Amino acid sequence: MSKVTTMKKAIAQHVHSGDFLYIGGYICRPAFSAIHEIVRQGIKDLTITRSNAADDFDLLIGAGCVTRFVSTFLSLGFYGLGRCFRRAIEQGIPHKLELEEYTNLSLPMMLMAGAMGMPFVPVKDLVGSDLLEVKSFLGDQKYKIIDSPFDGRKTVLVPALNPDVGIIHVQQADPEGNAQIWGIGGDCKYGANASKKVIVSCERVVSREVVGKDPSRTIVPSFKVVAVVEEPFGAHPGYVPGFYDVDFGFGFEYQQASQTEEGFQQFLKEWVFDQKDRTSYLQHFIDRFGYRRYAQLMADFDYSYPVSYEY
Amino acid sequence: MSKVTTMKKAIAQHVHSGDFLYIGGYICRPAFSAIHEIVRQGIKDLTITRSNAADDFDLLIGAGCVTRFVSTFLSLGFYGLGRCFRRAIEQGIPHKLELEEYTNLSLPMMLMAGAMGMPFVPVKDLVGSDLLEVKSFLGDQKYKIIDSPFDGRKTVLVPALNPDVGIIHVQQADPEGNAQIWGIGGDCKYGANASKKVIVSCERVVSREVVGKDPSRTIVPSFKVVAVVEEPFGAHPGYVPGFYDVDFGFGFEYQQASQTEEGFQQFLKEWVFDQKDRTSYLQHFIDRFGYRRYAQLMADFDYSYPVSYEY
Amino acid sequence: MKVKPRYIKPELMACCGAREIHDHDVVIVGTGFPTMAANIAKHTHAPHCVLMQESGVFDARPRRPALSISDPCLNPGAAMIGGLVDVMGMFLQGGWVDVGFLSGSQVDKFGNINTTAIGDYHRPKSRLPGSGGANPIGSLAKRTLIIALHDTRRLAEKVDFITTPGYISGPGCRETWGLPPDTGPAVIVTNKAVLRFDPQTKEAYLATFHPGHTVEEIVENTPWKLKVADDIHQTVPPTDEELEVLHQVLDPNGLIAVYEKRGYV
Amino acid sequence: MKVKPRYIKPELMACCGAREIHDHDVVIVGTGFPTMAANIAKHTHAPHCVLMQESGVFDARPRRPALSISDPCLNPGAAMIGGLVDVMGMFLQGGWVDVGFLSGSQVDKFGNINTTAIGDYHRPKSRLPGSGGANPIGSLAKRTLIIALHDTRRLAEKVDFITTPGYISGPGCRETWGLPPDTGPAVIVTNKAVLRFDPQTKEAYLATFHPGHTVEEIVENTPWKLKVADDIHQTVPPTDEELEVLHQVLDPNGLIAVYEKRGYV
Repeated sequence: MSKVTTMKKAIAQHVHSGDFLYIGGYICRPAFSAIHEIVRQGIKDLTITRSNAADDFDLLIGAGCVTRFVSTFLSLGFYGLGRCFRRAIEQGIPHKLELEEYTNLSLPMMLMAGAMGMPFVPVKDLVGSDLLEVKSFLGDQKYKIIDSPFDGRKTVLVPALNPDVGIIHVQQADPEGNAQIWGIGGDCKYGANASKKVIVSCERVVSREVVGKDPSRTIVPSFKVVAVVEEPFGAHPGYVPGFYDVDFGFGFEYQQASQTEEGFQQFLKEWVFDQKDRTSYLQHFIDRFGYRRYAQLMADFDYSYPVSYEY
Repeated sequence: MSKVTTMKKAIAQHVHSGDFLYIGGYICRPAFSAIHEIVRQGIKDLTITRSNAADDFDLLIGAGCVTRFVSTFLSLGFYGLGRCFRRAIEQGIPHKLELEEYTNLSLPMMLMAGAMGMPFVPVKDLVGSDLLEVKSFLGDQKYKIIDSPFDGRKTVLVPALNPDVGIIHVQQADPEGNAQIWGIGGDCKYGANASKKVIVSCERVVSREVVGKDPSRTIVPSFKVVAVVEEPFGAHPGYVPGFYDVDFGFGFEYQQASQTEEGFQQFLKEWVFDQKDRTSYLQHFIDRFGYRRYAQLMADFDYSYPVSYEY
Repeated sequence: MKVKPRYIKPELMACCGAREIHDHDVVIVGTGFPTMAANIAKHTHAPHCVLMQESGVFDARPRRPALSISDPCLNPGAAMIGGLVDVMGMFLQGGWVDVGFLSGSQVDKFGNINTTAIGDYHRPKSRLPGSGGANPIGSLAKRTLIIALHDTRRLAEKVDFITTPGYISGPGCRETWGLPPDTGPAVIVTNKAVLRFDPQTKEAYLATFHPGHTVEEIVENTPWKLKVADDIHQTVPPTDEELEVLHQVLDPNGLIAVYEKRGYV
Repeated sequence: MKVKPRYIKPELMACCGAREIHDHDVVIVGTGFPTMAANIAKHTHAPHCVLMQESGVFDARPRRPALSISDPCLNPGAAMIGGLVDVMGMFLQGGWVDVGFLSGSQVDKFGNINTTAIGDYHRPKSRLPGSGGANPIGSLAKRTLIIALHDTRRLAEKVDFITTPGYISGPGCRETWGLPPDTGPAVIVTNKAVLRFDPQTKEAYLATFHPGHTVEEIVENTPWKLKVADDIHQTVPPTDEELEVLHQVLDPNGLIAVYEKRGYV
């Protein structure tokens, strides 16, 4: 049963204001085209999560879609601090943003716990830091400290997370949603599997037979997936291993634009609201910067060695 | 720094009587040649663990190497119950075997917890069964039941396991020990990573460059590995995806032989003690059954599609 | 001259299992019967059901019948292969599995299953393999389908050892222990009958008797006072469609007959 | 005519970092300095040290300098690629990481690091990125190497917010909180000096001053009463071997100079 659809339909049908979303990718495979569509559809009051966030989450926050963020980190990396993120927290622009802050150990573990049906998970970090002192919308449920019933040692437990929707961008998926990746994974496998339903955005839709040639690459099984969207260059300006490189130039454009609220709004108009979908976004990219720059992003190719699963 | 050595040296140097061993593989990639070497070296008083055990663990138990077994299951599958296992428990032959019994959910989670430095892990199974009623060498440390500090619900916690040595058989590894698999994983990734040191047995040693062509297949990093042994057909009579099929005929031989203590001892003599290493074992196999049968075990080959990690 | 029967008992039992599977169900299977049952369902009324094996395999495409949950034939062509933690943790404990198949050396009236030891645990008359995946499947799958031989030794008032909890000692027990809501045994398919569980008492009762068997015979061969459904009737024999799938697609060589040798007659 | 200096300050600092790495160390790095430092070590006295990035990469073979921990160049040729749970969970929390590099907008005398907010947390003067991997690295790596700018704004008596614990509020604190034994900050490498931690008081003291700086200047630019080592001496300048590796192998285009613009002079 094919679940292939457009991003517009996938978001309209499965993402609602007030939802709790996991959105995968950090520089590697960010689900940018899904994020643009969420902004375009004016979805509001979202709670979002991922370990390590960058320009994609900064944009979603600046666009006013987010009220709560289960976070560890947000920056534009090489280009410094996330400006929309700062404006939201420092000045409440476009509105207040509530943060529940964890770390790149504890948050991935919470997603893993969510994926595995564990109610909570013990972690060894957080202690002795002020991250234990600040609690936001999770309140007393942010963490618990117990004396381990095994050895009496003080142990921090953090709760499992189960987002309403997980959105990931992957290299390839079959029409039913079996999704495959290779290269840097971040917390994408557990974030998606912790979610009650998954939207898979991919560089290419492949046949079930292609998936079956290398089933160890699959990170999400079809039965969790509600929509499959073929969205080439869907992670731009992030990258996808084997497909295209990071677009540092575009990252700089974003950083410059987002320095001011006006600049950010102009960026949103140009790259999100004035584009009806990913195709027109790419058309506009080529119109604006030239095909040469687009082509230069294309990845080189180097073969991995084939293996066999036969007996 | 190459860690390539012989199985004889790897076992002599890193496995000692009284150790707690994780040994990977269940029909798929059992570390049979390592097990034969452990028996040959007369190592005793081992505690062993793995979820799902078969003829390999039955043989190790029958040979008198094992006093404790953190277990979920042991059977010869298609060929019925494990006879050495039964004799040990029912009659104390060759000696008493202590079992600490879990399940194929809780034990893999305990190994995962061990691998991830978690002191314990909550599981949703075990409750309501007599598996909670019987405790053996772990005593009160077998599990704990707490009221979840998050929602007050009764929650079972099982302890992390950290074996002294993990022994796995994989498709390929580089000389420093970066170990790669594809196909059915069992609890091999977590079992190995939970262990304080890892012995990697493999079908082929490949260059570091080959590993780097597809780094997502690696399950154990070099710094955990103390020895790499190239041991083709090392999982026989189990199978290795892409290399060779299960040897059902040999499985039947084992089942028939192990019906009686005498038969089992004769089997040990023929296939373990009279063979000095895996090469002589295979030589004997061919002498005994003919090259044709050996060749028939060889796997077919079907290409996976190459992917690229380039940018 | 012997006339080849239209179907054999293991085929009927597989069909009984198949009929318990709904379209879109996520099913965890072992080998043999369960796989056959799930595949009959997939080829008839439940084309969108999907299968997994606890060893780490989802949606395998075996070209020969798998003889274990780690059989080589489960690798090529599967949709996803990971490990035990993926299937037992991420899928089963994660709450995604609708149907699990189990069998046991002893099954009692509350659907508790023993695969650990016959007799006293510490001095067993016969030591069995242990839980493996059975305990978590019986604990966490929404519906557990149990396959058993129907005699007073295999069925029991109370199993010697609860490896896998059914309804434990009756109504409310699963809830008290904190097992997930709306889980538990749905049916015991035996070689003589289909037993279901009374929603009030959680005790297995006789729902249908297989062709060739009688209510009296079944009651006699059941070691607890077996209640009989008000609408007791004969098990519907394999339909033409089910048999066609069995004989032409799934098992053209009739390998399922091996179960006859194990007593499923 | 300007004479090209033998080395620039960021290069000296990278060498200071490199010298803290022992052979066979397992090192978790971010970008820039730490990677450079670890690679200098690998090419000189610690050929068997291995590097990982928290995003899921072990032993990458980048052909260009990585600009983030998820940089595309970290993929091709790495020895192992998984996700955050593999590196932060299985390797770091598992207890396998010897050395972690951290930097911060504020670092205090006990080696606590602030990357969360300047000013009041709830009404920050400046909101920073947050912990990311810093807190677990500082909590769990055996030795944390801290890189900081040396002035009275970046160094502090007490950070505004402890994102990453150093010795918290002094001796015994890490133990009280249950952090693993034998972990904690080993050194603060600044653009003026190398500070180490007193084993008794857990307070950072001046161990060596970089060429061109004086003890007085350094004490003046440190916001706590900086103790000075009995054997205080000048930081050993980059050796010929270190410079050769830096200039010919690791950074032929001198990209490390970017740190000069960030104040590392």
